[in-house]
Amino acid sequence: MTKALVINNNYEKGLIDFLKNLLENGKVKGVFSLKKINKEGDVTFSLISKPEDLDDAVPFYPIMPVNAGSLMSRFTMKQPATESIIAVLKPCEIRAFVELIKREQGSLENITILSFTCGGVYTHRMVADDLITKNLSKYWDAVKSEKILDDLRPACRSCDEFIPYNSDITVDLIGNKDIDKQLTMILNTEKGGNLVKDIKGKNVEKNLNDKKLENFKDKREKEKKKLFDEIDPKIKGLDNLIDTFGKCISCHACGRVCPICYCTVCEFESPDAEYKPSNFETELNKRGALRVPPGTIYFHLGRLDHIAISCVGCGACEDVCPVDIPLSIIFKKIGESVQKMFDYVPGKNTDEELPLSTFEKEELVEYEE
Amino acid sequence: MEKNKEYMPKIIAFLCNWCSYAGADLAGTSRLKYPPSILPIRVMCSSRVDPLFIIKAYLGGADGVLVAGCHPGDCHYDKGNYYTRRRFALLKKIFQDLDLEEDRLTLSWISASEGPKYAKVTTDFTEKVKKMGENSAKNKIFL
Amino acid sequence: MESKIGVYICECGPNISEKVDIDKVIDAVKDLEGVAVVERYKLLCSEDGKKFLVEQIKKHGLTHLVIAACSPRDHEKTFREVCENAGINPFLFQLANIREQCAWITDDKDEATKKSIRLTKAAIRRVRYHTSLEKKEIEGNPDVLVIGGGIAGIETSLQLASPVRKVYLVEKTSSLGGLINTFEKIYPNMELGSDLIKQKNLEIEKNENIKVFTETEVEKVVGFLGNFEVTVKKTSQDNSSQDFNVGAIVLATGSRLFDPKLTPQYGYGKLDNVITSLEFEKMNLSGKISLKNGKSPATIAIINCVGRDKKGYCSEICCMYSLKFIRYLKEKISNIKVTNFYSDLCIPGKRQQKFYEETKGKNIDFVRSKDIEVNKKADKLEIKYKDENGSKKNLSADMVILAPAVEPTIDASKIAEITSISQGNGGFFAEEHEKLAPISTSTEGVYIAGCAHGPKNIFDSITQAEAASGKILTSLIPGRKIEPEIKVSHISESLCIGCKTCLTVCSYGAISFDEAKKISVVNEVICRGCGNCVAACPSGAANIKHFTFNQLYQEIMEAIQ
Amino acid sequence: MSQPEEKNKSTVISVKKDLNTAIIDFLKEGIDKQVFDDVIIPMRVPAKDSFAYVLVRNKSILNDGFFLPPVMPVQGGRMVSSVTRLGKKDKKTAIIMRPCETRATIELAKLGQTNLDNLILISMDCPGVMPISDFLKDTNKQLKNFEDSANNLDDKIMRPVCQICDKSSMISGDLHIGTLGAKKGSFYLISNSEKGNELIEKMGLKQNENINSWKEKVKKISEEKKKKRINKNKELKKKIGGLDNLTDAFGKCINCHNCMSVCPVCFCRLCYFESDKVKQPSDDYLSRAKSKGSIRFLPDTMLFHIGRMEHMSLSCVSCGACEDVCPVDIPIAQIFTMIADETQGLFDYVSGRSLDEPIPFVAYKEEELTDMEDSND
Repeated sequence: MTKALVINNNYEKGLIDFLKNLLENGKVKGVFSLKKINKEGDVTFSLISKPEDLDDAVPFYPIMPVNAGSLMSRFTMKQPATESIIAVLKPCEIRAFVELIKREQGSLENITILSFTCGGVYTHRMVADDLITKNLSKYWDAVKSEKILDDLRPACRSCDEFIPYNSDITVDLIGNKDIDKQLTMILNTEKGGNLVKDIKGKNVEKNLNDKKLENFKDKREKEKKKLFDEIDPKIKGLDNLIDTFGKCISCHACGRVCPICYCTVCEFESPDAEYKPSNFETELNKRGALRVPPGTIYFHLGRLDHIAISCVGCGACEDVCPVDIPLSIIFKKIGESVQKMFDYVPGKNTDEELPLSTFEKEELVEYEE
Repeated sequence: MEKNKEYMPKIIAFLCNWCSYAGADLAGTSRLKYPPSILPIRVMCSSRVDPLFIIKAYLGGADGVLVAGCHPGDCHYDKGNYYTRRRFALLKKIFQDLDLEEDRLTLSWISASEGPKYAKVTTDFTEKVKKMGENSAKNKIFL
Repeated sequence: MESKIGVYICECGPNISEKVDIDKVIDAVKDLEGVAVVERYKLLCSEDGKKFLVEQIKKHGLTHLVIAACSPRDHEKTFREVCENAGINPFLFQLANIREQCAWITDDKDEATKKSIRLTKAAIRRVRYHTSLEKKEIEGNPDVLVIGGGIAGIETSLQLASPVRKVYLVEKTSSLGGLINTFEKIYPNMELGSDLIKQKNLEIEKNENIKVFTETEVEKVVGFLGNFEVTVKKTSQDNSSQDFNVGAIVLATGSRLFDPKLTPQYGYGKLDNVITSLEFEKMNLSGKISLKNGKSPATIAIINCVGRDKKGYCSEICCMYSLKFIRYLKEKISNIKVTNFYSDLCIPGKRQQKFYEETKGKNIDFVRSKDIEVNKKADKLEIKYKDENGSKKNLSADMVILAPAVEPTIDASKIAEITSISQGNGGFFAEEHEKLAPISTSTEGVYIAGCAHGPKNIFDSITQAEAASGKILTSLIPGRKIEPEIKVSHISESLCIGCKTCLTVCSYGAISFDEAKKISVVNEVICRGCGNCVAACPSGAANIKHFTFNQLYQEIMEAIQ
Repeated sequence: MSQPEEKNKSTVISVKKDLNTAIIDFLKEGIDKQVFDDVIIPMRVPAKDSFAYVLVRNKSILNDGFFLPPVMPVQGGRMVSSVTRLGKKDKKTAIIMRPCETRATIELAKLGQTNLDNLILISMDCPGVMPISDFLKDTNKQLKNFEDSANNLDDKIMRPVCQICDKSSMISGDLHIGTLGAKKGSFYLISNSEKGNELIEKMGLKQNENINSWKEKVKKISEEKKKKRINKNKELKKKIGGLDNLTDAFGKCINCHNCMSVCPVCFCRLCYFESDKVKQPSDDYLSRAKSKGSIRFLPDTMLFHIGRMEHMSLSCVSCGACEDVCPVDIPIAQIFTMIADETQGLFDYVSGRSLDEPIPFVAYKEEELTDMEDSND
């Protein structure tokens, strides 16, 4: 059993009050959370220092404008947080942040992570069409009753890593019928425990509801299998791959929003990737014709090679794809496959080495001739 | 293509300077016979082989790609080939998962004294690739 | 400037000309972009050939040179020198290997010619993207770091130290001498071990060019032959560390004994009076060979080859020191009965046989045996074994001395890691070549001496120490310049995002991190040019000279065209 | 609005089957007569769910050419840059692109990103394109819709920025396929350069045909669109004018910078707004949050968009690529069109109109813009 604090208040209101309290008492100097930023109700990730500004915070709002792992990286890459900060992050955002930290792109110093069992998020399409608010009650009903909604992003519908790793405080949401009246915060670490010390509420020993979460996981896994099975014929063999990626417009938006794609300049946009006039000659003599700009399949295969090992399946790529290529499922499928090969779960452990930065002397002999 | 002549695959072979390229030289000086399908690309260490080169070669129409280096533990640069193996395995897995004729990619450790092994590996790989036929990627336009 | 590439195809006597249709090759490449001239020649590596090339380069005002001939491992250097003599940068040259790769591998002239054309075209394409590289020269540091203060380390230090060559001798324990400190006498002449060590210690002390560090370990080594930066750290007191620069390193870290507890059948660690050979040496040196109860033993069994099967090699020296033990015992305990169990008696060399003959005698049994088990029986030890014929036998003894296999010291893997060399059989440092380069390692400038290389007696250890010294004396002549690798990595400041991936995979510590700029930086003097960091870098910020992404890419694409 | 000079040649080409086939046949003939060696033309991708530019040497592949796709997956300027940035095309190449793509190509030539040697830029009367997301909903049906709309000169289904395009027949390349005002069963081929003249000559086509009917029709349409454009710009300005409104307009922005990455004239390898210069230490972000109460994170969304206006609006060709890819439907092309009209107007500059006009950034007149100076001076 883990220590937990139960506050008799609505999950969202309760959390906002809690965060306010932290700011008011100076326990933290900043809160990272989703927040409404204008009268239209547009929501973005925000850094909040004034308690009153938390009134517009919507920490559990079911959208992911950007994977906030990359935002936390941006915040801490030049300098670790100098004052105490709390960040409300989704499980895949924490995992992305951890993967970035392993690549020296950020630091957990002075940062407390608050997360939750995540029910998934809606698409940018629905954000653009202003459909989120209308769907909120349906969304929370589904979370309470461990249901999977059809209109969530495919990456979320098929996500079985909805319980956060490395969170100091985890809010119990999925399968918790009482969230409208009760905010339950599981205190996973001492850091988390220290923050809630003077907070009014009931101190209990409690775990997440394993049975309900398992039930939920089953459903998610089934959905994942379904989506994986559906994607399979679309990506098997070069011809199918060309069909699937044929409509790609080479905007590289997938890479741009991918939290694991952290390079200053993507190798596929670097001078090395450019074709010289003689390269076009070579290709034309060989093929008779060539799509231009060239390198569509090369880009996606190359990106798979670069990031699949660390792909956290957040789905940001698919969400921004202007031509609806089912990137998130493709990357998740290949990602899980190569991760399994190295027994690696990206973002699970901060001290686990990146598989390509280390080796075992005796391994992978089946790949040798 | 001339009549009655077998199709000769084109295989890009990344050979590390210290072991595998030397092994290839030995195969040559020993006058061992193996198919002229192998197109050697000399690198100082197999760990120089960026997986992107392999992707490029495959999409460019190479019928096979061989990566060869010193045996594990014998790397001229100490540990390079261990990284090579991981990178290669990762890419090969991706090729497996995408049904991209992963058999066109192979990894082998060939030392400077293993001329015969070099001849055998290249002969066997050529045979395997021949059976697979030409790499259709070389005719694709929408890559 | 427009490139003018000269392409020269070597007939290599009949070697290439008979197997490759050179005229076809000429036809296939003469109109390629940038090609100014294509010629064939009978033997380009000959003096005449080299002269011909220089004349051609000058006559046609060539900017680049492509030669289709033999393996670059044979003559790349030769033709680079030709370039230099003709006034073009030696790196604006590429050698297409149409001999080992084409002429010699097939009897099908047509296919050999086709492949020659591909390789020559690829070389022409590649050379167009070559850039000039400048040679670097630095003064080689003649000083030497010797790791390990046993007899091999001591001997190396004494051989090398001179007014123009400082030696840093690093020993992790508090005194020099190593295992010999525990030996009363040394076979085969049975001189006193203490005499040898005393004398050597004195020589070391007297030599002002040897700086001895005791209770010190090597923490870090980066660099190459002529220029290693070394950090050592005190294991006692304040853990203070010290940096210095040397030109070569000798690893003389010695050996230790296999732990007989891993072979429980011998009862070591469980039964009294079962001891290891080293424990026996110490007991003997202390002056009194006695049982646990203080009494003198009357019957002793020496069991050889302990752990040999587990380790997979013969430790070479145990048979001989077992004979020495018998000498000790016969000298010190009258009427002692010794049984020596062995599986193969290993007494090679010109003096050993005589030593063996002199040791044999009354009350000394040599038993070829296997499946040995030691148990307690009453107040004695009972040794069960099978003899040469496979019959089960018993023997009772007061004391059992085990001769366990010799293995590298516990820190061998750390030292291997630090100096970027590999460990071979049994974890001993691997030599570059077991016959041709037995004391060199895969890192140029790092040599092995003594038991760190494998089990050795004192004679062989000293021989190796002298050999290592010889290597260093001929390669590190004070004042002579050395040329660091030219084809090194380079990291673009504007592209690097500072993820340290390159730094993690570099075996040589050649990449450091600029904390202010948050980017990785290659130390070009230390980089060995393997290119590992380049393949590891996801954003293409790292590149390696002469094996750039573009050069290789162009070569590949032309080869499969 | 530029019109071809009198010395340039024009011809009429008859259409036997359909316009697309006529154009393909014309291109094939060009290869046969060695007027050019290669062609770049849009084609349907193998899955038939979109279009892509293909560089073609093999004539039989040319049969799949589709000169007027309903969408603009990759802006042609970007495409040409990918082919010629590192040097002129080895062989002569004819390129079929929309006018705004041709203009981007020319604009990029001024910036060293395209090399026009050996290229023959051929544009056409453009009916606009559909938003790519609309097209993808049902590609076959939408293609039909597009063709009907194009034939009827009806732009309702086209992207908003196409609906107000007054340069949809602007000739800035070498040749132009004029369908407006052409007799049924024919189209005009109008030259705009020496290269264009040479092509018409070499192809053995009749020269100096009368194109007045095309000119009149184009003039009429562009004047109508111009009016519409001015009105729309005014409406938009009212809506998004003022910092608060502008900020709200970008409220949903997720900082993906995809508008920038597909923009043909945003050619930098590394955008300033993604460079190290905009990455701050955590202290800096936190102190900004403290002084304002809270900041959106990433901050500087407006810096990016306004900065981009400063960087590229002079070269903006209003092609609409940015709006097509915005994941949250910000009317970014409309906003940038409004700004570009203002900034280009300031210098009487039309992006990509002619290679001879320098980008105002790199030129100045001694007497100009005095109304922008402090009047007390």
